[in-house]
Amino acid sequence: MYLSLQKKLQSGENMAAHNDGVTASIGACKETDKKIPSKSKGDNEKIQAVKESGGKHTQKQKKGDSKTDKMEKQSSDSSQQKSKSELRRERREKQEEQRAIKANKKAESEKTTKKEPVRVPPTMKADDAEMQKRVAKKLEKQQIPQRTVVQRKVRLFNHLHQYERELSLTQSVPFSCGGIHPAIIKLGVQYADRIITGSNARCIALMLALKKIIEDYTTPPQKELSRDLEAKIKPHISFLSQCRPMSVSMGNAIKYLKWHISHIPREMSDSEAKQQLYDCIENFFNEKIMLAAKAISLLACEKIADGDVIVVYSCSSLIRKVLSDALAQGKSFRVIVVDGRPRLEAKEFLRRLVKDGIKCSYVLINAASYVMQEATKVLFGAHALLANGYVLSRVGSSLIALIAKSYNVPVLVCCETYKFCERVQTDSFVFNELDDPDYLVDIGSKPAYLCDWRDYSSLTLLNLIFDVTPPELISVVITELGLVPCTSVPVVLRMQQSIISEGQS
Amino acid sequence: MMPTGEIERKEDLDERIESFIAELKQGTVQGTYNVAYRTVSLLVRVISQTKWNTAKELIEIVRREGLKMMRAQPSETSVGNMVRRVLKIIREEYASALKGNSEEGDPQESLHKMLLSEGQIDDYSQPVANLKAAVIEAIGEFNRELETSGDNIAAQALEHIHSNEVIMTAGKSRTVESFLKNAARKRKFQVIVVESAPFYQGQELAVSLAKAGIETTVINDAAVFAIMSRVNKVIIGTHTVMANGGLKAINGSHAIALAAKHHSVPLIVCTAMFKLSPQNMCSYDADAFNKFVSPNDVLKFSEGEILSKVQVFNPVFDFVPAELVTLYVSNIGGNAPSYVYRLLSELYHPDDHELS
Amino acid sequence: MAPKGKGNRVDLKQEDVLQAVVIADSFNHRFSPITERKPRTLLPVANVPILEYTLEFLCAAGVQEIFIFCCHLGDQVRTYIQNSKWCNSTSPCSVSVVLLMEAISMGDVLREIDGRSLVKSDFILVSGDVIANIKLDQILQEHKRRKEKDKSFIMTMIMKEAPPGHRSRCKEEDITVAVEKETNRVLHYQKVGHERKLDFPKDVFTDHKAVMIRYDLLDCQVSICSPIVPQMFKDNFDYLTRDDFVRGILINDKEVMVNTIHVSVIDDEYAARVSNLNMYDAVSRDVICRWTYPFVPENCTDYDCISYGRHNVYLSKDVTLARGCIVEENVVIGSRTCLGSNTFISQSVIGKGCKIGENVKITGAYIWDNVTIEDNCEVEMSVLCNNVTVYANVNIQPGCVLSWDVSVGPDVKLPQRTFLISHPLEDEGDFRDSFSEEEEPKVSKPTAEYGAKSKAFPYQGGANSDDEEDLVQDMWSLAIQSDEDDDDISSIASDVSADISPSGSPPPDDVKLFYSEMMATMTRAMEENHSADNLILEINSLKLAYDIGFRELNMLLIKALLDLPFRNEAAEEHTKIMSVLQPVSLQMSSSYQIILLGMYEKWHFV
Amino acid sequence: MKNVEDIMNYFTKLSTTSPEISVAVAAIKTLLHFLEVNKFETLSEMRACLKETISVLTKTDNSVTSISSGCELFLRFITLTSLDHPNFEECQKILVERGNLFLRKVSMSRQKIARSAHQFIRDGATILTHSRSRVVLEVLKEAAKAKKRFNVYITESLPDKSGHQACEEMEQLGIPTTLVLDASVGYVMEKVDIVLVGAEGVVESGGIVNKIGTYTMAISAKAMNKPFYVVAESFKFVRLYPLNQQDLPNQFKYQASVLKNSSDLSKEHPLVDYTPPSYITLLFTDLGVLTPSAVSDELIKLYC
Repeated sequence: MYLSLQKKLQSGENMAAHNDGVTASIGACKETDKKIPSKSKGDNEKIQAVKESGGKHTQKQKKGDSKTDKMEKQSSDSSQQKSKSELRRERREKQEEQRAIKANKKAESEKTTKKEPVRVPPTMKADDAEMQKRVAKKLEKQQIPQRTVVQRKVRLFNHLHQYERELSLTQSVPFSCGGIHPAIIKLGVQYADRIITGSNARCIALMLALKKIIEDYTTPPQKELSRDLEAKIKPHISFLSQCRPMSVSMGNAIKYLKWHISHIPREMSDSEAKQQLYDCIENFFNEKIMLAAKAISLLACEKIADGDVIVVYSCSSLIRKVLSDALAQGKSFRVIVVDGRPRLEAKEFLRRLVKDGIKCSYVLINAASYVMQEATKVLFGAHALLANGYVLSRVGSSLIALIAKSYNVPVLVCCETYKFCERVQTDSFVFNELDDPDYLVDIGSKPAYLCDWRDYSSLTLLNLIFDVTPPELISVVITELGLVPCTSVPVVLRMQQSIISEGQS
Repeated sequence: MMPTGEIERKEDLDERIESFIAELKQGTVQGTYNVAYRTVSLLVRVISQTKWNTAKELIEIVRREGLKMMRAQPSETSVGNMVRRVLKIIREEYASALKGNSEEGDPQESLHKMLLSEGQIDDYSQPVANLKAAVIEAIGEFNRELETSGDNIAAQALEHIHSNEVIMTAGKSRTVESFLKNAARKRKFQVIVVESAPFYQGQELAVSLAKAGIETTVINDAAVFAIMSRVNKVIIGTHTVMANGGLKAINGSHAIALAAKHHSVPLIVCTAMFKLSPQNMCSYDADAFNKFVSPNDVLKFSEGEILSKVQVFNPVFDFVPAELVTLYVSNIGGNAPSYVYRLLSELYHPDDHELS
Repeated sequence: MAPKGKGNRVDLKQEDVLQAVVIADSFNHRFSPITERKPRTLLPVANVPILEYTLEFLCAAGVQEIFIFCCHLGDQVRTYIQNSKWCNSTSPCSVSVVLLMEAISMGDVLREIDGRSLVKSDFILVSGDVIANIKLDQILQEHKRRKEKDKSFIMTMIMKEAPPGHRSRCKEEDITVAVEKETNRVLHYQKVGHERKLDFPKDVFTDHKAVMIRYDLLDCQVSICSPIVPQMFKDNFDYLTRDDFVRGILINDKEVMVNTIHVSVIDDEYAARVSNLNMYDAVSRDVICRWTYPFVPENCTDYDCISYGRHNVYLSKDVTLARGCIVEENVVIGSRTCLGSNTFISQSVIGKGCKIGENVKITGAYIWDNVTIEDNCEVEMSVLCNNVTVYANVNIQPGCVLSWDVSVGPDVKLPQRTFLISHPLEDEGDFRDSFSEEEEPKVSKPTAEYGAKSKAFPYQGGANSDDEEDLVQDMWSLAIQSDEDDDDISSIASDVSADISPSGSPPPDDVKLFYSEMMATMTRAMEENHSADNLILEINSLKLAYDIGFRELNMLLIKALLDLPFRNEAAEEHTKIMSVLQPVSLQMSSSYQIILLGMYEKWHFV
Repeated sequence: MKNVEDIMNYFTKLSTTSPEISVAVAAIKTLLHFLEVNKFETLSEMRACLKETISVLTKTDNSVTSISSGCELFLRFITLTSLDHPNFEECQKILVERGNLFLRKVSMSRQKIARSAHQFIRDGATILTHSRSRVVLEVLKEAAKAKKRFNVYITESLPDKSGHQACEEMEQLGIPTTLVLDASVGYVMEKVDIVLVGAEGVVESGGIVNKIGTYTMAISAKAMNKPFYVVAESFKFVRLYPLNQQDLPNQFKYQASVLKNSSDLSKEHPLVDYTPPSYITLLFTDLGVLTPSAVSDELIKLYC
């Protein structure tokens, strides 16, 4: 990453962009008043990523671009040949932040400034009023309802969105044909109500929904599918991220799809194009998720020995596959399912494991250190692997890893490579997602102590969703590419990207 | 043949003890303080209501009754502590009555003594005038110490909490509660309370702190590690302090202590002296270390089939090794865990460490 | 004897002494041949007599005076109580045993109670084989409150929530109850048994609003009765069991004296009845897994202290485990028991003073006191009563019961569900055959077949039992297959791919046409504000034109209604749509209308 | 018997006839004997004689650590009990009998330790121990008597291979024991539940001086969060505060003979190493179960 940065610094015309990047990132650092150097690094990586994704869909005939820096430059100046619609939209957004832009800027610099809000994703700048206004405007324009922000925020997480629970998101969805596709609406609701959870499931659901959109899409006259379709998809995505912030897996999936859309040749007919897109969705689904899962479970099973006592935390479809495969291979082992309040996903997980005929014990996370001393391995899935080797996963995973470490029990993380991402993060504050605090209130049959917590002005409830586990607590990451230490995530990323670019050229 | 009055009193006493035992078994006695307090008051009754002539007999009686109570719920160590403490008081009073001088001298074994081969008194058989009165009086003093211990600890709050700190605590310990509230009267700070499922005392504490106007945030147990990086101090209560400086504290404390260590956040334990136990329980699997209650809180009984296939555990306590503890704040001041052994030697007589 | 335990439990003291009646006899022979030697209430669960649990439970619930009624082998119960802690001066509540040799049903007992007028106020009626840790006090208060409200209220039944397929649900105790939602009043009570069909009197639904029919309840034979209950038993002699009584009350409901019974459903606490062997198994497991806390082995038995270890292993202090013997999980081992090396034990209870040899494999077995098992035996899911001897190389298959003093082996294999007794069966099969657990061919086998040194005779119960198979099946809880739908990725995917529109498959062409037409008409109707009946006419004509069946019409109408708002802009239009379309829907069959409105509402609040 | 031979003979006789008593005790016995048989006029004279006797004893090829600790203690004992009695005869007599009393106490100490220590051994535990220590054996014996089923890894502990002997002794006690290489400590550590070692001397810091290899074991135990327990009688407390290995006096590290006739010590193998207190979880002594810091406390009480 550093290397690429250096290159960028040399590459003249990107200078401006880069500087903006730094300033922005520092701006972002203000709210989490720490680790400016590391963060800014992270942000730059983000810039790079974003520019690429931007670059990708703006250029057409330049095959095999992606992250190689040479391509970078070409991508940036490739914004001349842009469809009118594209330009118009840009200009509108440009006006919104007029003061931010010097009067005489070249197209690419405009482009970069246009990307400015995205550098530090707005989801992480909830405390920046101006930014929020911008986002709001954008949403309005796309006719996307906005969620009401909780009136009492958790101080530590002011920079993140904290929403009220709403009985219906879609209430305010306008019923115009131009609006959101019903499939997406449904999906959005399912996300918001946590009917669909788990990054795999969410990603798959998203792909299917997008497929539906593509099905129902017809290119308007004198427009190009490659441009217009993408424009069509944009509001849907932002709607979904309104319902629930996007998971890394979804982000990657969308990136992937967009890339393919933007690479559909002009002359290709709709039906062909659609078919092609279906295929690539299929591929993504099969290769990145299904096959990957197979490969991972193969690798993981080798690591499961007879007589093992395996501690698993929370709920992961991947881990389930691994365990049931191991059982199918005739391995004899025992599983201790550790669960965390308030959602108790692992209860469902437990049911499935029992159904698969695996011998299980079940405890809450408080008792983890009691059961850990009989454990021989810890196994959990990840929400994402960050470029600095930290593992973003369900909140509590880090605690389990820590306890495991203290009893020197090896910790194995299973994660498909499509969940790797360039973001870096060293604590659970910078980026995270806040769940509805009211879930903490319900404590089963007991009289709820917190039922009227809103009456006490000095009382706040915090219901985190993710946390990051530092690499030193994790023995190995099992990916479809093999067993890797989590410090070598960037390597994998780089490799993947090169593969992609080969694949597409 | 005892006079009927004797019998009456005896029965009444036995009844009280029995019912206390029953309550211990059903775990209806809330909080270690109450357990300790009731034990002491029962022992006072034992001393006053039973018939004995010499200190030796008395010690025997107290030990016997004490054992009964201790057996009822071995995990309630404070019962045992109190019994030992009372025994110690008896010995002291006896010694002072005998020697005339108040202090019996350090009863602990020591090389020094071995060399000088001067044994401390070990026959308690001589009859001593008005020993009963003396003992009861001494115990009364001790009782006062018990009652005030909480406040004494709270009084030290300001030495440990400074303004704008972020403090994490777990469970609901009366000591910690008053400690924090006391500090809040002078200083402004933020408290993060771990709810500590499945008993949720944490939530209870949070509400009471919020009522006291302390800025409180409730987190679930899983989020401990995530939040720890922003915490300046972890202040927890405990159930027992082991002889080796280890802790027996509410379920989940070990994880918290580890997280604190990992982020090198100091871990301060508020404990009254009566929680010090001469026992050396150094693992979860030691008998009578932990208490396991009905798994119903973890997994509802109505969950159905899976129950028959799944083992569910619901331990109440957690063991925190001494090396994770930074400081003990007791009613006689702050101590490092490595110093616990000394405190013990002051509290209990070595012969009483093993009562059975 | 005056009730003890003044001073200490003032808190629990009501205006008068709280009494409980324990029926220490089940009046059936579920447990024979075992119960021929010892009454059921004294059979050990996790090495503690069942009665002990019952008493502990009552005493913990603040009961101060307990009457134990027993007939079959009642003297044993009496002697047991006399030598137990319940009779020494320190016992917190007074326990008195009443022998009723002639009683043949619970009804008799209650009549007796009435005769002696033992109960003064509300009392707790418990059967002697209940194991529970219910906190009765708030239920009692509720009971009292209710009583103040209506005088006719006479009884609270306590039931436990346990969904079908739950381990501790036993077949013949299966019940359905109909309760009034807010008052929890019982309207109908019926044993399901094995008939597939249940019928409820109509008035259950007509007379009361909001009735719940619950099949997820476990009647744990604990009930709080007002003093009139015994009298009522006296009044009508046909009441044999409590169920008769309940049914009687419910039937009498419509007559002059209206008595009401309420149910209070417990969720947190545990309660179950050892009503037969499979319940015995289930309850034992629950006790070992600590569901009955605080009444768990190391708490119940005083003075021989038990240590609780990982995986629910309870070892008495003076147990001898040879090296290399594995005690896996959910095991209770009584004092003075010795286990040989390489012996494997799991899911079992082993009594006091047993001798287990080497290389023995014991799973899911209940082995009582002073049992000897020699080397290389295998015992699976069986009950071995006191003083049983199993010589070397015996394999005991699931479901066997070896009654008192039986000895088998060496070198034999007992087939599944063999029931053995130590003495040839003398004929006093009075009413055993009508109840007893097992069906064996009535041919008496030569004792030699149980091994050279054996002292065992087959026990022949009458062949009645309705569906023995699954009884024995879950008697030893073999292979319970959990069948709940789980939605893993694939299913999610599928349900995502399902469209939001109600019709899954694309309808045939003319239907499509019709639909678009209808859509057009409706939109037009709305824009130009046609009156509803015009619209109806138009739609009807369309219907005829395309000859659309009524069902499709309704379906399409609904679809249209749902789609309509998409097609026009402002949100406040639905009300209008509704207003216009209400009549339309009226014109449909009521059921469809309901669906339509329902869906409309639902969709509105998605 | 002023002369050196007699002393040596008596000492060697002791350690040969009754191998179960530890060297320190033997030393003390010798000194006491020495007191009994000899006549002194003044205290100072007696001291002087004792001093030289001690120096003689330390010349023997036994572990100097324990000998010196024992003697140290004895001297202290004399100073403490040196009562200004008119005629010195009396005084000496008293000394002797007090001394015997002390010895009696000492002889009981091992059982005492065993009783307090075996509660730390759980049923089914795996124990790693180092070299051969009589006290450790005692503890294990006690545990085995309490029907605890545990198994032991023991290092052969070069150079004198004392591990082999210990291994046999334990096998005789019916404790399943595995002999492992000194170098394989790290390897077995993950299988081990607790580490249990004896000590030749317990120093003022609360650390211990013990057979070479103990330090390694302590470090790897620390690395894997395994409890590291030390078993030592209180007469092994030495008045010494080593900072590190190098700071440990040479006569502790090398046998007297070696010291005498080796030219370059750096070529020689040291026999003991010093384990700092930070690696020690607890010490089981006849004064009770102590934390390292409690040890220094004891010594302070004794010598200051």
